[in-house]
Amino acid sequence: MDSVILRTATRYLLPLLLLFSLFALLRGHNEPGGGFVGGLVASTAFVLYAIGCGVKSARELLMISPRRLIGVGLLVAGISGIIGLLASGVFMTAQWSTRDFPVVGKLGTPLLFDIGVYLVVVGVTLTIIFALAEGEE
Amino acid sequence: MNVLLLLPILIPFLTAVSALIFWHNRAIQRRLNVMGGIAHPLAGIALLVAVWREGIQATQIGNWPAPFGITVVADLFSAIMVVMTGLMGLIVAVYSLGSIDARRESFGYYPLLHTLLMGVTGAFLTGDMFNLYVWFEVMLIASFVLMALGGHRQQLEGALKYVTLNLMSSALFLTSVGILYNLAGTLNMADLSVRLSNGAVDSGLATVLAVMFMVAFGIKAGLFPLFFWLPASYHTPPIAITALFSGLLTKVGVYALVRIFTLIFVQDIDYTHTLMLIIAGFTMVTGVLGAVAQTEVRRLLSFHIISQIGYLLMGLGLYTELALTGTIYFMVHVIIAKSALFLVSGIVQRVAGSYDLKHLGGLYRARPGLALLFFVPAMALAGLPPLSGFWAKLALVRAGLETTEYLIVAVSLGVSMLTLFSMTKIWAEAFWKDRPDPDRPFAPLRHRRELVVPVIALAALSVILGIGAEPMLALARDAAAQLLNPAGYIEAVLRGAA
Amino acid sequence: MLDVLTGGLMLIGALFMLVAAVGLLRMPDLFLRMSATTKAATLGTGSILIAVAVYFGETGVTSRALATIVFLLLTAPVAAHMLGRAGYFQGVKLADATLIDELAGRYNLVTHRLESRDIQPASNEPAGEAEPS
Amino acid sequence: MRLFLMNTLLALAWIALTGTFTPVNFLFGFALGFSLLWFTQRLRPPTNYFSKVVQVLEFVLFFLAELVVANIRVLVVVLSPRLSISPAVVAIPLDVRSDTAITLLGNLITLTPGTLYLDVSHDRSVMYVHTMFVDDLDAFRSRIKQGFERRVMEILR
Amino acid sequence: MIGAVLAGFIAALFAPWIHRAARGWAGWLIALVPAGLTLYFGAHLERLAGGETFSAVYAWVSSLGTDLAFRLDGLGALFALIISGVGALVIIYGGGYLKGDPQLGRFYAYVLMFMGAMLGVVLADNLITLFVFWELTSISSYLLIGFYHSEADSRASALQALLVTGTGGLAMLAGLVLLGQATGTYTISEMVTQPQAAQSSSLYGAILVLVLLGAFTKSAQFPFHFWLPGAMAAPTPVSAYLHSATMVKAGIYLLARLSPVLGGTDAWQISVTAVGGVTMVLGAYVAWRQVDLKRILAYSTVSALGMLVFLLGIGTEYAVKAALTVLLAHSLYKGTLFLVAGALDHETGTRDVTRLGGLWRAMPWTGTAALLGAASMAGLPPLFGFISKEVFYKAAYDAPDLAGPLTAAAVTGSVFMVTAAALVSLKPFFGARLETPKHPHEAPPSMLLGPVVLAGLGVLFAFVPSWVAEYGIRTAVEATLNHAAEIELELWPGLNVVLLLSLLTVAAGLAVYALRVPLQPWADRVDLGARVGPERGYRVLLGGMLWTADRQTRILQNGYLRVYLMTIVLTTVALTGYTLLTRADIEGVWRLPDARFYEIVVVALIVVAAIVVTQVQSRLAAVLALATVGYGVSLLYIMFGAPDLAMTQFSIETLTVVLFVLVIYRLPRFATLTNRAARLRDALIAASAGVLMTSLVLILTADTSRRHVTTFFSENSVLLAKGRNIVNVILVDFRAFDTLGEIIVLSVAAAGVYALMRLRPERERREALPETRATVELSAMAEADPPAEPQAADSGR
Amino acid sequence: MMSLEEFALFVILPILVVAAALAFVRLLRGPSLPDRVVALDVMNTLGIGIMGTYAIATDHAEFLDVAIALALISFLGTVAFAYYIERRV
Amino acid sequence: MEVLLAVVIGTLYATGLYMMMRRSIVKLVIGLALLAYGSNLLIFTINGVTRGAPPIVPEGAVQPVEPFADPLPQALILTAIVIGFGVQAFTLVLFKRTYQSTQTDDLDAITSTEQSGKLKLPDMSRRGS
Ligand code: NA
Ligand code: NA
Repeated sequence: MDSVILRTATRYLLPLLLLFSLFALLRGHNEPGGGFVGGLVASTAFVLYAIGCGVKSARELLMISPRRLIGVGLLVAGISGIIGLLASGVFMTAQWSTRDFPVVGKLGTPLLFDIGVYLVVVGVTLTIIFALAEGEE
Repeated sequence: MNVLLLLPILIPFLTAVSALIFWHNRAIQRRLNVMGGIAHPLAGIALLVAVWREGIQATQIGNWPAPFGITVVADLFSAIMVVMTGLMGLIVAVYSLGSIDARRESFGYYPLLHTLLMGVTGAFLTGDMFNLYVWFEVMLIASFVLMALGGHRQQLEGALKYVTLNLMSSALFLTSVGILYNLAGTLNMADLSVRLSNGAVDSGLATVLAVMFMVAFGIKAGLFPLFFWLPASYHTPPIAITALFSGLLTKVGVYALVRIFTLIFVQDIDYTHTLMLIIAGFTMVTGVLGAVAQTEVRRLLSFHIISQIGYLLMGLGLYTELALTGTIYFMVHVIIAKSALFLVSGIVQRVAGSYDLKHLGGLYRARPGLALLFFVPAMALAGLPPLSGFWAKLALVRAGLETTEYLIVAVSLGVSMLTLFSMTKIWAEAFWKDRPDPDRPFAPLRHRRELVVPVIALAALSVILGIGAEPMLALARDAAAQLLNPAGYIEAVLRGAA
Repeated sequence: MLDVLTGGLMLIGALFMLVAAVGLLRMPDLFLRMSATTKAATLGTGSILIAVAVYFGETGVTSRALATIVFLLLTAPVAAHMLGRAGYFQGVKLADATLIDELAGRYNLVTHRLESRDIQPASNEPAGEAEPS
Repeated sequence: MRLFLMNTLLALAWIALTGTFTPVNFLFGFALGFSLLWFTQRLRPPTNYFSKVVQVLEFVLFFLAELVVANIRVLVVVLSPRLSISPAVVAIPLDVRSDTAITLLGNLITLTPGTLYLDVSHDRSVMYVHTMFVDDLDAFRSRIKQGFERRVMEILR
Repeated sequence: MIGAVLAGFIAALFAPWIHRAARGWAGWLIALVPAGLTLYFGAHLERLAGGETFSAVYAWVSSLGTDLAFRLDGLGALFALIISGVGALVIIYGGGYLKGDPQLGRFYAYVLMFMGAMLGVVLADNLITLFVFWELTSISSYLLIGFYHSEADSRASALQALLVTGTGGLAMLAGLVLLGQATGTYTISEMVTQPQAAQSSSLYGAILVLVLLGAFTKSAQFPFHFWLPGAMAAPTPVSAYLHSATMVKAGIYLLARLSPVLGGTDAWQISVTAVGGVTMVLGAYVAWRQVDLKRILAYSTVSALGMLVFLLGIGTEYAVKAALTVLLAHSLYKGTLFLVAGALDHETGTRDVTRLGGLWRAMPWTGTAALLGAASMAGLPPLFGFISKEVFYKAAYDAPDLAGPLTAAAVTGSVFMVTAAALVSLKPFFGARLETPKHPHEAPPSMLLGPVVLAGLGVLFAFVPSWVAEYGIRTAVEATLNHAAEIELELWPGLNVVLLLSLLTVAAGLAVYALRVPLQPWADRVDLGARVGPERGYRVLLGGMLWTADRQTRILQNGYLRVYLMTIVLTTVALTGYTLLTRADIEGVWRLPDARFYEIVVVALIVVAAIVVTQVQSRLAAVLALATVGYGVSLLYIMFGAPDLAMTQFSIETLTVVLFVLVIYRLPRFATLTNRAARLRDALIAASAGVLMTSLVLILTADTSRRHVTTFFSENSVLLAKGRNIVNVILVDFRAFDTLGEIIVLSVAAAGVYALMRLRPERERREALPETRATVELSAMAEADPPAEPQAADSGR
Repeated sequence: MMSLEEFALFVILPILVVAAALAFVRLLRGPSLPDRVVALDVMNTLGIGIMGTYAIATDHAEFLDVAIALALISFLGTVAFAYYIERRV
Repeated sequence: MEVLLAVVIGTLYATGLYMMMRRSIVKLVIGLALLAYGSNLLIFTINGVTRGAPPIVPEGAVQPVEPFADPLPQALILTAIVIGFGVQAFTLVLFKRTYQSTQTDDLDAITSTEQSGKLKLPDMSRRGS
């Protein structure tokens, strides 16, 4: 689609959306948000970009294939659980840092898990939408 | 012990994830498939041994005490089902190596296969109602994709119905779980058992809810009159997938029924379990008549799945130790026999070019080995002694006669006759009859090792399970005893709780 | 005092949004409807968000409210533009009162490219079937 | 240098979003911003922020005033028993060419009195605007060009 | 003893291999197994006669009360000897009969398997074990009847036999289980010691009926006899072995075995005697009117089986003695005659008696055996058949009740048996020489051994009646009756009524033989069996079942998704609704809403939007209305304290809209396809479900004091799980396992979408429709070239 | 005298939901698809306002976060709709 | 309030099921979506609606202020929504592909996997408009 202002707006919106998505992800443990919404906002950014500038550009921007992103996300989530298993003998037992960090609070495996969720959601949404958009040539 | 409970879930998970990451490399995926396929049943067996030796095993995910966190728990019944899942997984994983085309392999067949196994295993091991819903969904979505994978028209048409009707079931399941939480204030199955038995919950409403669950799981299990999705779809995907589905999916529905109707909803047995017997009878009869009416092997076998679900439900409806023993043993038996039959029919199709009895024939003379591989599980399915199906049938019949439920016994015996009839129909048409088109030669069987070894293994299991029925029956009896006396389960789960 | 400010901002916002909705209902064609709503809705939402900022008086809330306003200012016109284009291609009728349509006939219906001068005599006919209402 | 500025701005935006002004949070925001900039580096056309601050502020005030006026006007029209409107779609020749300028202009037009940016021609020589009230087409054109395009050109120069 | 039973099965495993290795000698070699068994059982006779029994118990499926319990007593030994002895002869015979047949190896295997199963039946001391072997005989029989599997007739006959005996078998299974329940044991030898346990049980009637069903079907009793003539589709040695000498006698064995437990009652005597009597007369009557040698023999077998049942029904000590004597005699002469028939068929190419004549010269040995066998069958002295006929008549004549009619029935049956015997022996070998399809020669030695030995035994036994009585019959009778008995057999009992009856029988039988041609049309008129007979009943039942199956499946599995949905909805509503009305307390549920204005508006918006969705004609408008519903629901979440939920719902909603738009803009627009009545019907059904759910909600919200686990979450969210947003803490920590499953679902869904979009069947990809291809996609505008995707390599495996 | 929270609940919210209802009427009436999408867009914007108001009414700033998410994401919905309306023509 | 919500829930179930029982593929999938809303809202409603009190612990506190909404049903619904989304996305694409493959969106015409051709429903008509 040949729309100057969509394309331009998208370029400015993209960082903003990504920033917000990370914000939602990191803060989710304490306020509304979390990996799922964060991931959706992040994918929104890329989908908008795909509509404005084409799927190919969006794929290039993303750099990693969305499908691989799914695998990585699942692995991250799985590892967060396995860390608990190794550390305490029970799967998914949370392991926490001893000190606080801003926004996030304490760092721990639940956050890692949420990051996994985030990555999966981005990967899933983009896999689906890109596949649909690229349609059936 | 913890690890033993989780390994059967984590192994297929890690297999699937690794395969997903190596999406582009079929060779690695095939290797992962075999490795995961072998590791899964081994983990299951380790778990079964642990449960057998040390009693019911339970662990709390995230170390949150029950009933607040999610419990993973294995009693003998769960552990048996986990072993069966692993076994079927391995069998199908190997069979797939020789029967799934390269294109499906490139599009995530192996990750999907192992995700399905993960979902099924999760469903067998979870001790939490909502978590059960989640695993059901994992299993369902994987099955949706597997069913549609390849995109052939028949597959899509079948999948359309399969998906829609299963989603109905999911919606009802979800609704029921929500109501359950409302009624009992907890989702932990052991805790639910306690709270429903100590009068904390209105028993009338609990019965209403029990019926809703019966319908929800009934759809998944393929009960009358809710089974439509099954004959509409099971014959459409590649046979390895059909075999896996037939072996596992409806059984998860039955598992769930057995679980909740022994552990949780036992406050109005006269009503709920009688209802179940009625449904069981209709399920058996309509299923087997459906099978009788078919001329396509896969469809015929699919209808049989329904019929056999009726037997499984019969044991639950009778609700005695012997009856549940029968159900558990029947489950193990039918998973093996039915999958074997599907896999054999896949070989038949590869050799003779069709699944349709009208176009088949002459295999008895030309491929006697194949005939034997069909005949053994077919007769097992028909309940011919001393194969596995007979003992299953005998246990149920005895249980039925002991509880003076003569009608259901009569029905079950009649249905077993019709089962025999339809098995001999395949035998007579595909094997005995001359080939209708003698000019078309039989094709040589390629990938013989991958295809035949799994079938031989299943047929052998069926024979072993029949002639050497006692160990499995004893195990099933102990499992049934655990089911009928949930105190042990409750104790194992809530042990750590206040 | 702050309460009055908050309340006033909310009220203004709500009223503008109501106006936007009324405009949406009353205006005779798509473009006029959008014309009415983009502004009123943006301003209305903006006031309410400022009211939120004032009410809570926290840095975090204020900055988020402002960020949202900026975002709305950035996106509302884009959305209107997109819908307007779509309307043109769909052959949405302009209100009878419309004096002139200088855009008519300047979209290439195949490439969807917009020209700076007329490329075809006909006013814009939809290329395909229109969605029945 | 420009990147550093952007990065700092993003770090500040992060602080604003989170509402926690601590050095650690700033560093964290900076790190986040850095990765985002690195991530999005191929998108950015050159702009010059620093010298424009004053113009921008002036512009913002102008715009807010327009926004309020516009809304009141719309309010009046919408609520009047008879819709006293005289709409038109007007082609306006453009002098600005850059994406940013066109976008800014378009957004401004849409958000202000009775006007709606519709599209810009492929060769960027003509912008099409819908307006609710028009008596004199040329006057309208020049108002757009003088009121909006000029200011946009100024701040983006 | 288990070795004796298993020997057959083990030998069966190796038989095809031996056949391949030993070629023409395989039959002789393999026959060593049954021959050895014959010796083995024979070696026990002495001690059995001395009153010993031999038993062995091996634990098997103890959970179901089934042990491999075997017991060799007189009754078992009599059967076991017949089974192994005839088995050996039949295997040797089969080697000649099926010489050159590629399936000969399988034949040996099946026959050996059958023999093992049959030995299992007669030696088992456990009811369930007995049943296991019983069913194995059925399935061996199925495989053997269908031996000539290319013929549709063979297949149909095999199925018929299987269905009839199988159904009876299943009834019997139920009967045996009930019997076990009534007596508290499955061990036969224990059960026999306490006959009153079964007979005084309230289940006795059911047990009797069910067990008799099993026995009668297996032993081809009227009205289940029809499968047996059909079974003649099997190779003749099979007919001789299974369908004459052994398998069909399993029912007799069972009746004999259980007669102490179940017998002696009026119900037993009446039903068993009546069925046996009818079968005996009917079988013999039909027999002489056949033209196929094998069918004549088959019907005469039916008659003989009837005779046995008849005797066991009478149930006196003498009748039991008679039954076992007849049984032995029948096995010898009928085995002979079947093997002779096979030899005739083999040598001449036909079994049609009307085409056989004057073969004595060509086949003298065969003819001799035939004559001896037939004479025995006709009950002529000095053959063992004569002795058995005498005791048979005497048993009927001495019956405690209704001796007259019983004797008349016995004589009537026997008359036709004489005719049949004449038909199979005199007609083929004497009279004018008729042309046959093949030029006849004497049968090879392998095929002569069987008939000659069996016929010879028929002669031999007649001359050592007391030896047979002592070592064969007496121990068997004692075992049957479970008490000591005195048994005497004599070749010449002296002139008495019975002998007169015998003479009369032979004369009448031969008269019918002589007059058979003129009698035939007259006989045809009497013959109801062909028109309304049970075989017809079987066909009607089978056909009806198939019709029902087809009809039922067509109606249930009709292919219409909406009907499926409707059925499921109705089932749910009916079951839940009924339960709700009958089981739940629904007092105090209906109450007035306590709502705020804005809540009412939002609710109204959702309701209207949902209804709009169902009514709107435009698909995209429906999607928009659906989105409105979604946004409305999100607002409800906001209003009731669920920001995370609202956030998720909003985001999902938007994404769903995008997906809908991406997907459905190509689908055709809505059309109204169902008529008004159908829409109304569906609306009512749907509304009933809606009402149900509404009622449930009202009932369940009447009391909301049931939170139980929540407190834990709110108390520990911050302290232990270190997060303030409890919902999120639940999602990533307390119940993270759910979330793990959730992201797996998402991942799989994505993989599925990807595969659906990219993986197409070859044909479809080539035939992609022009309009499909022409559609502009997102990527089109970005001049997209297809992104790097895995090569969907079609290496075709 | 009404508190600010009550004012938000019983004055502002009703105005906003009524506005939403009006927008919904447009959604129903169309006539063109873009008209309906505009209506939905307005409803989204109203949703942001409602959430802001609700945040004040309940003194929970958390609802603002929902509003932000809605603003960010609903834009995508409108754009996608517009894009596909144009494409399918 | 529960009374009104009960009506909404009933409506969602009813309209969802009604849509599913139509003959159009698109209506089917829309019906599924409505059904999902219904079940989510049902769980939400029956487990106690609390006006405007999210289960979030205020900063510095250890426990949420009573009354607060029950967080567990919310978490459950959230999971269910997300799962539902995944499933729905797949379903949509599946249905689209089915349409492309069969060239019809009339579900009554999609019966080839079952031997049913001969059974005609009383309310079947040829395609209308
Ligand atoms: Na199954
Ligand atoms: Na299934």
